[in-house]
Amino acid sequence: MRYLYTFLLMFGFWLLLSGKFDLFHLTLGVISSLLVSWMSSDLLFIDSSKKGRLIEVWRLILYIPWILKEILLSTLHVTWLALHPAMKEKIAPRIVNFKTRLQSDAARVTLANSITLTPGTITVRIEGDVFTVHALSDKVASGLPGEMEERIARIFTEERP
Amino acid sequence: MIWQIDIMILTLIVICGVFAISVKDLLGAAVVFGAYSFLMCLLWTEMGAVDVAFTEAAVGAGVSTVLFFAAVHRSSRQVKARVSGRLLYKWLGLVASGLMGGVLFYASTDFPDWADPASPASSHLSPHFITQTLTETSVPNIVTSVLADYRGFDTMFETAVVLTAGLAVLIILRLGGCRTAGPVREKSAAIQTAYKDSIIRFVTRMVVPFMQLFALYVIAHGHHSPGGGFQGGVILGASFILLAISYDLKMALNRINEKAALLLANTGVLIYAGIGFLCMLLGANFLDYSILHRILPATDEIAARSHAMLGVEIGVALTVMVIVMVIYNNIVSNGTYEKGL
Amino acid sequence: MSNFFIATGVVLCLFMLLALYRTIFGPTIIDRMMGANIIGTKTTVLLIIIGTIYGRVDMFVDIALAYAMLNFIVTIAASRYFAHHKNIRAEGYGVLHYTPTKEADK
Amino acid sequence: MINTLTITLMIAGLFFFFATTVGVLRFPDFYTRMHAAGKGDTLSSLLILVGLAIYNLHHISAGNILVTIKILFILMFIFLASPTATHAIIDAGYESGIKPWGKESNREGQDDLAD
Repeated sequence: MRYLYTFLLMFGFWLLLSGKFDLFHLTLGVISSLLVSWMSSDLLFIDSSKKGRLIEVWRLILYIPWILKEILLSTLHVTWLALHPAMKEKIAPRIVNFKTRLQSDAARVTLANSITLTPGTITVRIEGDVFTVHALSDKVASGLPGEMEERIARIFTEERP
Repeated sequence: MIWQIDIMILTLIVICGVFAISVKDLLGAAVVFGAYSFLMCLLWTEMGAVDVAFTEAAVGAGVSTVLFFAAVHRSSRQVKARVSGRLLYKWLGLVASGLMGGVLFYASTDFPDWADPASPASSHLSPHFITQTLTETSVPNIVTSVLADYRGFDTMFETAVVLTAGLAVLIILRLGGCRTAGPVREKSAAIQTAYKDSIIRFVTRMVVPFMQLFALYVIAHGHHSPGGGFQGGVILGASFILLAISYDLKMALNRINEKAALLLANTGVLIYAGIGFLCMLLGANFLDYSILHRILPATDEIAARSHAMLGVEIGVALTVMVIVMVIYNNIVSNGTYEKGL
Repeated sequence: MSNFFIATGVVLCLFMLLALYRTIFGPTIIDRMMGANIIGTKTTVLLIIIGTIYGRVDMFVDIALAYAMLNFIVTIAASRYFAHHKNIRAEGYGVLHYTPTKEADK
Repeated sequence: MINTLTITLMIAGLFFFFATTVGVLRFPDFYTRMHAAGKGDTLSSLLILVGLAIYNLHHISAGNILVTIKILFILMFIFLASPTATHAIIDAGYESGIKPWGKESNREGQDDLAD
């Protein structure tokens, strides 16, 4: 089953890349997609039995505007700090640990990358359930994980504990 | 050529070049050299040499930097300070290299201007390529047709050189005899096992299939856009290297083990030479593809050349992909295939 | 419009010079990696700007894509090096406590 | 109209790139520099590339739309890869035992588990 999914995804990607729709190039595309789905179909979809992937993708797309806003805020924050003459008084970097309740890899990676992209925080590592985060100041450190984990838990439909 | 950007990039490149030599920390030098390659590729694109830029991006900026890291990983990171020579010799060396540089600089004034239509290089052969390629081979990208058809002999031996390089790495690193009993057969841990750095692994998993498809696209569309067998092969090999880096070597070796890899590498060269011999068997010159229209269905002489070029590109891609992988796997594990980066 | 793109390219190069300072003078190897990563991302952007100036973005966009991918591989490879070697500076293996006041790395 | 939009986006991108590069030079240790590098890089590339993608739609044709999609694909890739690269570099630094810069008062409470 996952071969089929990978093949369809890859062929769609090929059509976007190629932009040539004559028979010869389409045949090459089919061959290439088959090759890739033979070589690495176990990478994209790990358990092919899982349902509701499309809904997750759709919710992820809806998540993008919010994260874009966060990136903008975060860069403004860093910009303000970087150009501030007394920058060293403004920042108080520290390392924070917190536990997450997200289970799946996809959700955790989304959370980690979102944390990296939001103001004043970078994910350093994930060990077991514990996220290690470097924060620029106490204020942002106390706000973790906060609203973001809620949102991501809703995307990946993980029930609350 | 856009001279404003040109000057800026050149300045950056010279700075990078000087410091890539003078940095004493070898890992740091590798990083600076990577930046140098990135900028070099930018310079090629900016001068309009798109295919060269693609090769530089794939080989120089991508794979060779990774190979440097692998080599530093297996050897030492420090430069041995060597106290050598008298001061006189150092001065002599400086004077000699300064003179040589001066002579080269003086000679560079004799070069024709950039893209000068009256220069010897572009007054004899180039007009033929530029005006006739499309009618003779029906391939819009002139560089591809020059490399794979007009100068096909050259490219065939380049592929052979790549194969030889891979074999040389194998021979040198295995001098003490094969340290493992044949190719690794044990499975690596399952993909979904929770690792410590699950972020990198997850992103790798998502990225690698797209990378492989992109590489295949580059190979298949060498006729129409920059790229071709060599660049696509390197990107394919790089995707396996990425797997080997972020998981472990066994992950990559489970997909293509050493035996299969070397078989594929030789098959690549064989495809290239085989197409050449096929032409001979049909009664034409070696690598004269136009004769192939007799056995390829539904083609005339021009289309046969185009299709044969695609076959040749696939051969090149196979060899290059596998050799890049073999070189990385051997350098990073010192020839034992046990632990990667 | 073309002049604006050229100016953008030149300004980008100037800022890359700033990032290059970190790449060259460190002080730690990780600062160099950071600088190289910035340069890599910005060359991707610059490639597309050059493509726009020439009016042939369709040719340059493939290279830029390959570039972004390979930049990613290089960064991952460089960072994985430290999973095996904990030495952050070239001299004095095992220097663990790094103080930012020590700037010299020559 | 399209030109104004492109120019605005690209100048904003350049500004953020400049500011964060200054941050990369000025911040006291590499963790804080990484904040500047990772975020500024992502956003400034994003803005400039979106500007170019919009400019590319000047003459609407099938080829141009495909090119725009490809630029957006590069964007998506940067979006995915840039935070990951940031994380990889900062993890490498943490692994090799660099202590983060901080005022003395913050040094103690580093290992508290706030869940």
